[in-house]
Amino acid sequence: MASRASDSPIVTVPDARVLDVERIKADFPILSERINDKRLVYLDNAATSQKPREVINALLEYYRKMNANIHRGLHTLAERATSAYEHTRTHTADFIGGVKPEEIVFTRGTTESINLVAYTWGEQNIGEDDEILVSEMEHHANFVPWFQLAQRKGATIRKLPITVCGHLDLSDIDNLINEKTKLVAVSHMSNVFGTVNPVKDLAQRAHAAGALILTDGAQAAPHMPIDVTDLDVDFYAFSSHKMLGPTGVGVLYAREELYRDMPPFNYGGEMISQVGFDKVTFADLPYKFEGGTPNIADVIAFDAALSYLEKLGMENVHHHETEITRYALDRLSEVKGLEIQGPQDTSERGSAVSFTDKDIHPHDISTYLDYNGIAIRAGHHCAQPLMKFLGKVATARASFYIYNDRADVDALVEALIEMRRYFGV
Amino acid sequence: MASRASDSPIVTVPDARVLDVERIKADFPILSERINDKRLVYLDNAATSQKPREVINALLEYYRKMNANIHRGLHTLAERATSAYEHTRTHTADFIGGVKPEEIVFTRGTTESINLVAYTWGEQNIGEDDEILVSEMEHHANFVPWFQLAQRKGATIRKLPITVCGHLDLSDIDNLINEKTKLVAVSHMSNVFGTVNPVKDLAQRAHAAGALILTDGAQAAPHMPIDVTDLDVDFYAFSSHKMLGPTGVGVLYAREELYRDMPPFNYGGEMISQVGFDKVTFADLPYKFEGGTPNIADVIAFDAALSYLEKLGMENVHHHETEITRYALDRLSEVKGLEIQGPQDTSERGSAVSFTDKDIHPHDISTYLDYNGIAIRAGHHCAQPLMKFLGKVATARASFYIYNDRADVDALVEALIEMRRYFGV
Amino acid sequence: MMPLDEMYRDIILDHYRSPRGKKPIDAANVTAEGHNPSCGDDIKLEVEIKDNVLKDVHVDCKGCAISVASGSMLAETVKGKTFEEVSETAKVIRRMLKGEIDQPPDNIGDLGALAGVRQFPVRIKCALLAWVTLIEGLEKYAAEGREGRIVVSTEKDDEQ
Amino acid sequence: MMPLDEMYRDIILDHYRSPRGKKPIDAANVTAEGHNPSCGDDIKLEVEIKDNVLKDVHVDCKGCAISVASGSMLAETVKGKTFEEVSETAKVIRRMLKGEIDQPPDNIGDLGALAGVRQFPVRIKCALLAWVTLIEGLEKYAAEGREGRIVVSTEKDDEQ
Ligand SMILES: Cc1ncc(COP(=O)(O)O)c(C=O)c1O
Ligand SMILES: Cc1ncc(COP(=O)(O)O)c(C=O)c1O
Repeated sequence: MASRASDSPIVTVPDARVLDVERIKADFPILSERINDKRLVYLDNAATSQKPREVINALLEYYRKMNANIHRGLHTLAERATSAYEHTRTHTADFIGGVKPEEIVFTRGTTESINLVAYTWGEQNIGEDDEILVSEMEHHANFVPWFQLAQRKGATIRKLPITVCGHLDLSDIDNLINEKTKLVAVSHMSNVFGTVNPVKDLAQRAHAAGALILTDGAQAAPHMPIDVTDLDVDFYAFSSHKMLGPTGVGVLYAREELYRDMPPFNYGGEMISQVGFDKVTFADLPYKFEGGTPNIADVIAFDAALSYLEKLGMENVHHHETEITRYALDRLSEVKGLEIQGPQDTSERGSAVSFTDKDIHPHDISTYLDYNGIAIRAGHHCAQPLMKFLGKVATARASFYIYNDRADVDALVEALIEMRRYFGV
Repeated sequence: MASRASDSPIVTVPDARVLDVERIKADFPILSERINDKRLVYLDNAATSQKPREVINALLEYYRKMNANIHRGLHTLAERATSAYEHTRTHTADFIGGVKPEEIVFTRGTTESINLVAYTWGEQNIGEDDEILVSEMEHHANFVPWFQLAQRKGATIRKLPITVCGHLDLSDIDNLINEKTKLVAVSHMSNVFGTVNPVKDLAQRAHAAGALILTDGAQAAPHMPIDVTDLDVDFYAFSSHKMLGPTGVGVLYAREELYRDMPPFNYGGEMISQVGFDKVTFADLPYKFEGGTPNIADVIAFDAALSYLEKLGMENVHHHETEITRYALDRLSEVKGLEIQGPQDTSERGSAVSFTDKDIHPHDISTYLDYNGIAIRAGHHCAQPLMKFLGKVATARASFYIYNDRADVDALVEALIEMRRYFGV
Repeated sequence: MMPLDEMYRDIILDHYRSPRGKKPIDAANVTAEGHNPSCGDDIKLEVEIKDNVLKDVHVDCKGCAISVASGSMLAETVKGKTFEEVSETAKVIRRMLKGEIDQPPDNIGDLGALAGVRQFPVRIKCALLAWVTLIEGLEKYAAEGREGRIVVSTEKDDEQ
Repeated sequence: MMPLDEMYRDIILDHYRSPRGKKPIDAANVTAEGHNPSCGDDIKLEVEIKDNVLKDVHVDCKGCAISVASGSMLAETVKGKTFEEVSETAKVIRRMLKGEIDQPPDNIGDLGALAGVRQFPVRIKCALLAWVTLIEGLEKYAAEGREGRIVVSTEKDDEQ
């Protein structure tokens, strides 16, 4: 394990783009845990990331110094909590390209963010015969809400197909996005293939056809610079827990005009203006969408996660992951019997690497690796349509983040080779 | 401030029912904060409670030793997190009277719990001409979802009125609950009056008329023993953050048969069985209602909050609060110009005490008290219909919990007397 | 002076106890209602405006000392002023409350007493309520350019 | 033996590599499909049941070594047994996997090899999938008391 690092992670001096992974590792207490008496090699980052000391301390600090319900209180604690909570909103707005704070709504996660849009904008704008174009590589979070909405409304789900190389198949896109299309739902980065999709291009096509575009940024926001204005998307959703932040916090960005016209989602305290048995009116943006006591502590600690990433620099984070992914793809291709999914070119992909062994089931791979301290994921990755396309019930997936280095990849590769000996294949 | 306490809070030996408040105080780090250079007297517990060291440490422990996404993972961390998360579910089921674990669904808070019922059971079961009976003392969380549902469906909201003493007015209850009634929505304890409502009686009446009853337990669950089976309610909702637990966790209890027939709420990962472009099927209870990554860390830390309360004993908690409320009502009645809301008899009420000063606005009361280190709440308390009934725009509210003692009440009363001198009234 | 005294100056408490502008007016052509959802403050303003000049104002505020005093001072100040002058005053008050101006400027008279509120961030919106409501009402009146009663409801939590 | 070896015994790996019961049967009157939503394991069982006796079984399982081996052992074990005998075996396996029985009982033969799974809690449902599916199918068949193909789909995450 890395030695205890000084204050804050920084990039090394010689090449400003290279992360000092040794120091970063030391910022994450869990990385000194031992698993089955081995050092923890955590490669399940696409499921959730680990948290640096700064984020854990922010939680402590909140509960020790300012815990109070927000917005409603006039006392000192309530004021501290409210201002920290709203500070995170502004910070988040800056993090995704400098949008307006009131365009940021806090939810529980990407899933709730997308459901919010389906229940509000969707209920209001999707009708019979309308079409929603959903890619075949979507996580269930960006598939099932649209499938159900379409069922309720008598609308049609169209499939934006994928290729064997793990790209969107855009050959028929001019037909797929047409005058009936009301929404294009596509992920910024696939959680199975790692593919980075051409969101900006799709946004243009959607808008040209009079449709909106919702982008699932759960896998992109943690790993690369995001500018939703440049991407020109209408909705963008992501989760704190995949980007160093606490569980229980999600973000929904939407353009202000859209928010204005959308009805509220959860009704209750904080989101109203006036309430009576005869009439109810709602609060202004963004409060209209944050009914009830929000997840105050975790939103406030999410701020520390954003700061940590900014200190590293999202460009550098992206650069680091490109490097490590390149190395992983190279080394994994040496392992006999392995089939690797997704694009080979690291300029087209992020750090989630799915693979299968022709003889050994992903669950057995996962159990074997875990026995060696290596945490990966095995299963359908909440992307059953994609699995069906691949003709597989499951894959194994290793996904990398800022605290992973070549030694982690080496550990993975060596264990996979060892595994084949173990199972006698 | 209390001196540093030993390990765990316990009840003193001579009278097992009396809480050792001195030791309890020492378990709450925030209570040693100084506010405007005064000791913090925290009397805003109905808004949110403070958290004992055990709960804060549970968060630390989670992020340091087991952070992982749950249910989907086969590795050691995922297994630890999953089993801790499910352990909290079982614990919660026990805490409210020993129901089945699958009858417990985790949400963000009471507000989301009630909205979940409105969006699922409500959408499916409320039709034109149906009636929903809502009490006039409800928090907006148990009012606005029904108001909006009724608007969508053409159903009718009937008002269960209240009396000047802060009770439900049951004189016309036989008319109000009738064959058209589909749901009775009532709080177990009022967050303004403190009144404990006759939920069991109302449940019987509702069931006799073929209606269901949803009880908002946000103010009751933290303060007294709860047995939802004995109460015979169909739905029961409450929030972790008001009962020593972290923000961002709520609970919905519903009878299993009801859950079975209800459609899901948030669609996405974890809540599905099979997903394809042609068909989607859903997971079993309770997972069907927990789409997406839940608030894992906070659910797990909520377990420590339940344990803390159980160590004290909910009977003892209730007894302590009855005592302190009795003392507060007595002492506040000495203050000239004060009007106190809600029942006077502590056998009919909990520890939320609302009051107004005939000369000084609640906001000014709150600011003045805060300047003296005393945190109370001032406003409409998310209960505008109740405020309208009282003919007030706001009240001040002091609400007590396990770490409050007579010295806290004395500080409040003395400051209120001082305040009248300050404002020259 | 301790901060509490700086907010609750005598002049504020005086306006609070006997608010100005209580007398209803007949010829109002702008009616603006403001509401502060997080505190429950309610204000109703009636203005008679003619040739761009505020002839008369009636203020009815249910709220705390700060919002009532602020509304009362508004009633005292705006009468006889033009729309532009009133807008300017509102801007100055906002900047003063946000701490962008160090000293309260001389030309706003009693209103300078509101400066002490800036040490109580959550109360700033109480001090602004009357002004936000008035300006919204006047702007809407100006934009729609017609006589008659106009009702606006402002729910902005401006200072959150 | 280290825990990993206790789970992946030779006997398990043998069943995994050459699963029994692959041959389709014609006279099936119970078809039961099981699915493990969190892992993606899929199993399809076809059973010919006559006079309460399981005459023949066909197992088609797409899943991990444990679920495939468990299905394969099921195919080997249940043929010729009564409904009650099979239910009893299923119960014994469940208790063994939950650690309620210390030693695997003698009378379940190869199935005892599944005992090592109990040290891997998340894999217990893999070992149970075939059995849960079979029992649900048989119970439904018994309850509805009629001939013909019955399809049940079990999604129980029994061990969570
Ligand atoms: C009676 C009552 N119901 C519902 C709520 C809403 O709870 P939450 O904000 O945690 O969703 C509260 C607290 O604010 C309450 O006091
Ligand atoms: C691409 C993608 N979308 C959506 C989600 C759902 O995110 P959450 O579970 O945080 O709601 C995930 C992660 O599981 C994901 O990888």
